[in-house]
Amino acid sequence: MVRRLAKPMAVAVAAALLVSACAESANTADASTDEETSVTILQADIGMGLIKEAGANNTEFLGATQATLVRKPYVESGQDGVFEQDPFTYEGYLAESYEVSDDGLVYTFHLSDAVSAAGNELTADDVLWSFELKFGADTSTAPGAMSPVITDPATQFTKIDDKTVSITIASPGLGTTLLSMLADALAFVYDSTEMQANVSADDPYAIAWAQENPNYGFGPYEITDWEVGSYARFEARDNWILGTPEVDVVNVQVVPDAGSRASTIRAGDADIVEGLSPTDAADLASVDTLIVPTVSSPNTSQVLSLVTNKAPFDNLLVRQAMSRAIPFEDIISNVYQDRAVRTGSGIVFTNTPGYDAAGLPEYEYDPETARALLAEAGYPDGLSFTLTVSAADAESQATAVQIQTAARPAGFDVQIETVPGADFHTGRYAKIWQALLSVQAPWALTPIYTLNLLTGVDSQNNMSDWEDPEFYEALAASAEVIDQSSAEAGAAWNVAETRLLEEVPFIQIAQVQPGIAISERIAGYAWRTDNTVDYAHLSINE
Amino acid sequence: MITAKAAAKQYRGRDNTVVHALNPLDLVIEPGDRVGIIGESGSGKSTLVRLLLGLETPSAGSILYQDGEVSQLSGDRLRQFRRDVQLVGQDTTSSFDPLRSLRDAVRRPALEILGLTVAEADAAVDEVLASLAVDPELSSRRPSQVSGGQRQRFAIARALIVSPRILICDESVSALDVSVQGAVLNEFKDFAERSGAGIVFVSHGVPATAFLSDRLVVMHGGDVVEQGDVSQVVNRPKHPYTARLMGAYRKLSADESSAA
Amino acid sequence: MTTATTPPTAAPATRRRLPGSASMVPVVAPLVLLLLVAALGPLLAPYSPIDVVAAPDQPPSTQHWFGTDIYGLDVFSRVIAATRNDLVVGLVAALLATVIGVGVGLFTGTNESRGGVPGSVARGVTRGLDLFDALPQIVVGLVLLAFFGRNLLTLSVVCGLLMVPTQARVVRTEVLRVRREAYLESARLSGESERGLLLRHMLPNSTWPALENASYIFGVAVTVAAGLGFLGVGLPPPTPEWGAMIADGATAASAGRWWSSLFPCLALAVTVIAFSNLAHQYLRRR
Amino acid sequence: MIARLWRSQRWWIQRVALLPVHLFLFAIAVFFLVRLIPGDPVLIIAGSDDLTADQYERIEVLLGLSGSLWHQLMVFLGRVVTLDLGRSLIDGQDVQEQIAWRLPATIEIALIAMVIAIAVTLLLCIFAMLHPHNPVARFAAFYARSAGAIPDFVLGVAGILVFYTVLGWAAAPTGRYDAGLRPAPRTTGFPFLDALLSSDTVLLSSMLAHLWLPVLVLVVGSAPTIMKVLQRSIEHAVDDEATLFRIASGVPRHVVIVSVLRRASPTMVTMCGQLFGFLLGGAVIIEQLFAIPGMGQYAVQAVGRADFLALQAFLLTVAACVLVVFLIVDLVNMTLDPRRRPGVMVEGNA
Repeated sequence: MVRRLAKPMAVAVAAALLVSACAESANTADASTDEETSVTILQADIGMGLIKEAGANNTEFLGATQATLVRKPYVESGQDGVFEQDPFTYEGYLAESYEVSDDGLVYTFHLSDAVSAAGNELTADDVLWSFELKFGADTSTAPGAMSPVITDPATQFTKIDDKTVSITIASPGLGTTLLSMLADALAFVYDSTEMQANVSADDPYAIAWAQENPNYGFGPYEITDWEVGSYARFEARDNWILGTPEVDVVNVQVVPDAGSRASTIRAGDADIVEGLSPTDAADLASVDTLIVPTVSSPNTSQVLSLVTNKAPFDNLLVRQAMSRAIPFEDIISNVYQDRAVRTGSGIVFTNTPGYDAAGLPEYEYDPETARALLAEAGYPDGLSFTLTVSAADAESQATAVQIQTAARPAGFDVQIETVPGADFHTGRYAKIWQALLSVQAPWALTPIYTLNLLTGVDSQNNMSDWEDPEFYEALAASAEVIDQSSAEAGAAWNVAETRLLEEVPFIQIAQVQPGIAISERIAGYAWRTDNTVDYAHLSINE
Repeated sequence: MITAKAAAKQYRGRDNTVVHALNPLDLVIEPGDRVGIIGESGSGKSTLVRLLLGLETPSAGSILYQDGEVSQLSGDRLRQFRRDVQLVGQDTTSSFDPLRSLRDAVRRPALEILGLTVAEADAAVDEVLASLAVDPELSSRRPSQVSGGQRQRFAIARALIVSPRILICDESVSALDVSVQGAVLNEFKDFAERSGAGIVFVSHGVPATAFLSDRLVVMHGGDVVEQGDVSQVVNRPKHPYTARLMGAYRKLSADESSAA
Repeated sequence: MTTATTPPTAAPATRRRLPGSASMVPVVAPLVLLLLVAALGPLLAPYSPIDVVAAPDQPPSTQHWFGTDIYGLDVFSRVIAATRNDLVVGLVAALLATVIGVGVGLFTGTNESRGGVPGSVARGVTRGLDLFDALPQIVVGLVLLAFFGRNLLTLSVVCGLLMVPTQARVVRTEVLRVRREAYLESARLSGESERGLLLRHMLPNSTWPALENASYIFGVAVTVAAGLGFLGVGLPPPTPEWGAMIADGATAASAGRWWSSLFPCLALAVTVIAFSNLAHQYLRRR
Repeated sequence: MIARLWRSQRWWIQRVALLPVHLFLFAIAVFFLVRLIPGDPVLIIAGSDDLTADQYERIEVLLGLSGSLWHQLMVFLGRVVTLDLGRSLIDGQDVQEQIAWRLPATIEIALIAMVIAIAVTLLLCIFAMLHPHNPVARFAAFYARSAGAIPDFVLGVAGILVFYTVLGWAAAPTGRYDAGLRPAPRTTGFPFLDALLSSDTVLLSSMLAHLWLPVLVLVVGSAPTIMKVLQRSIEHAVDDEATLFRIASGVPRHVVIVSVLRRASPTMVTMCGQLFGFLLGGAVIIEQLFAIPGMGQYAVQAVGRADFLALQAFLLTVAACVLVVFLIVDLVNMTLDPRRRPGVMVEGNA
């Protein structure tokens, strides 16, 4: 009996061993055997939505898989090996070239022979469909975000032929903003052939389909493997319109804890980490094997909004007093470890061509003047207000603590209130608080866009609830200037910006450097206004 | 005074089977009666005691006290019943609240049943302790701080403080040392003779029961197998089980007497 | 052999030793110290606990004994100032959880096996507590705190509520044990009313483990508060509170700047262990 | 016949049948609990872009957030009954799919940590019982009393600092295995088990390097709590007369230990249930810190984004798991000790 059993068992064991020996192992012991170059990136948990129009999305992922008609070119920065986007010029990407009509109202784009990850060649229909989708899908925010430049694609977009599209705008001053928008994530052009093949009655724009099938774009990479909220693997496409990217494989790992991310790159177990705190970034800058990029004019800024629809900040004198009660230098050194810059009180980027800062009011920490202004406003003993910050935003909390201490001698008793991220989001749009600290990072850096961003009529982003006819008039006048890089334009912006700074609806505290660290193994990091990493621009140092 | 009429008790046991703890039984106990109930563990003695005290409701038949069902008594009638019928239990370790003093336990019936004031109750406690020759100093202690024999005296004191007319002793001496057992038995006997109260003495031991009782009830497997006068049951048992039980006892006492 | 009251035992002898004056010192001294610090807090702190007094992340020095934290606040002054706040959080939470837990536990324990309305209510409550307990505390804490807002009081109340099922369960188990005890029947035979039974015997005998557990709840309240802070819904800065301080300093600690987290963590550990020792010595029945 | 079977088996049939009912009632409670979260998912979807009133309404309808609360509840319960948990409000992902791959990962870690925690605690407790005056026993007692003294994320941060940054013994806290490795083919859904089943030694060793520290942190963090309970129940068991009798009659030591453990076993089984629930919850912070994609991470994300649907699904799933574990615990205990079955009267000494 035993003998009879033994034989089949031996066979079974041998078979099992054989199977396991032959089983294909996805991972090889020695990674260098295959020639592919790979980069490991650690990201904060910023969501992994794979189509912009479904709401929360991962712009970096979309940037790697999607492409836009034009893009902002990269130039070398002051720091060795670090590039930065020139936010004020535009070069062709999916469009080989574009031209502007003499009246500055019609932009015509000549499309390239780009092929999508699904294998379809780019046509004018792709552009039209993409914008139809952006303005038609329920969850798309393009209509609000692109107003007033694009309000109705059906009338503004015209298909000239299969490879030519024109866009008509309402006023010539909007032209640079149009180009800027077309270069950003809002304006990705999708493969309409692929998407239209996957629409359904429930899903007329294939949005739900796109969430699970990311390779419907014209970008440099395709996603070959991913698990939402955890990791994604990008593989370079060899038929990308701008050539084959240098890095073959990009592995992105989501690591929610900032401290864990910093520890990992410090130990050399990652190539790039994003979303570092300023302290960690400053800390890592001293590590020899790491590059922590510093750029000339970062677009991330800390903004203190004074909500003007209720006391005490409905009083201009109180707002002015507050502008004298903020310890700008302490915040830059204590909170940002000097990884932030302050180029005056203005909000228009000072490196904008044609920019004119003449005569702009300047905010400085001056407690005596603040007290005097408060007394004049009817608060001789000072006043108390609540400053709301998001619990998810450590830098704003730290800034709030600095303000609290420094504002006390200036007559302000600041009560700090933290609310959860989601609540903060809702509350700041509802304009229910007295004052709040938030971080802003506009993608488009044109003066008209930045001046309008936090001040729009009836806009959710107008957190101060400040609507000033005089300011709007000045802003409208500046939009009428056709050449948006001329001194004429500069003078027009100056009028609007002066009015804004005199009225103090909000105070921009500092421009913050990107919180990124890169291993010296990697070259070609380029800072972008959307603060994402362009995988296609990376290369490996040998 | 207490009358059991065809009282029976069943429990639902494991796997929902029915356990007959006590089969229908008739019993009458009057003040002055001295009834011994004998049986081994599981014979239904304790169930009977709990029924007699109204701690459980019979599943069939009834237990009557002055024509009232004891488990349904309330208010003054319940107080009267508690005054008339008291228990000295078996387990002296757990029959006292570990967090309260012995005095508190003995005083409680005086307060609740007799309605005395605290001062009067304390005097009554001292009196009953003195009658049992217990050092009153001990009464301020916790139950765990005195010996088992002392604790049993406090249990007796707690029962006697209301001068019950029927005292039920449920295995009251089994857990005690032999030397202490005798003293305690004598105290029961003294009390019964002094006050003319009835005693129901429940035990698995024949000698102590025979010493204290006039009448014997022999229980086995939930049934009363035999009852009658002590001398009749001990010397002329009718039921084979009783015969076996008494045989051992008679042999023992015969040996003792011959040895003496 | 006499009927000894203490059976021979293999259990550690230390457990049975009554608290004498010598063994009291290590138990009581830390608590006295804590209470003193809580009472005298502001007098002992060299700096204002809520004002930026130096550059952030300074290591311990003669000027700043425990260093400065990520905001540039003095850690020593904050550890001192937080004592009072944390005692409030811990005590309020422990008190709330214990009071409600004892009430609920007594109710469910005594009524569960009854029929009728009280029986079914009691069984329902027990199930409900099981379900509530089935949820991860930290997530329920996240939701509740997000709703109630963040301050010392809501934090204490939320932490207390989170621990109600634990306390109720402890009490219920004890009630079920006590219900079988012979002294309850003795008390009944002594003529005590059901209410008397409940208050005089059940309550004291079934709540002592809950009281001992209260010291544990004290610790859990503060650590849950810290965990919530770590997940971003703690008290707003610069409220001096150990949990929030530990959470704020966690990132710095992982970069090697251990001091802003370590000192409040030590303070918390010492406090919890002190309370735990106290409970162990005085609240164990034996 | 059937009636008798019913009567004899009712104790567990009833218990099992009630589980879905409890879950359903729980679903209602969860619905209201989750709606306590402040924040408007519609605005979160919009990001920083402006919405028109018309668009706002459209998104609201799309998310199932329109209509009265009662209507929303009915829709939700309808979904629960048909086991359709819907799509996340914020990222549009199928919630069920997300949970299907996250839950096994969390359960796996919780189970491993539970087994180790119980084994370690048991050994320590037995050792302390046999050698009450040994320094190890004193340490164990102290350790048990320190329950709740140190937040678990502190242990995590300290662990990363010591074992990763300083000593380099652990792998980077960046997930379950090295970035760039591919997961094992899904056979069971449990990542570690799958890695074991595949012959992928690279993946397996990477997983071991990544997972031992978080598991250690969970064990160290949860052990004092169970140690407290276990010590008490072992003390009770030791003080039990039967044990004392065994000790007094000089039976071999291992017999005494077995007898003590048997007496303490119902407590231990109950404790396993509670510990499992505790670990599922404790995993929230550990997953966050070690970037392990699991249920805890999902919950934290959901709260941060006011993602009602995802959070509802999370709470329901975790509750279902824990309830099933509680059920198993009850059934095991009732099997071990039939007196615990409902409807069984316990008689002292009849």
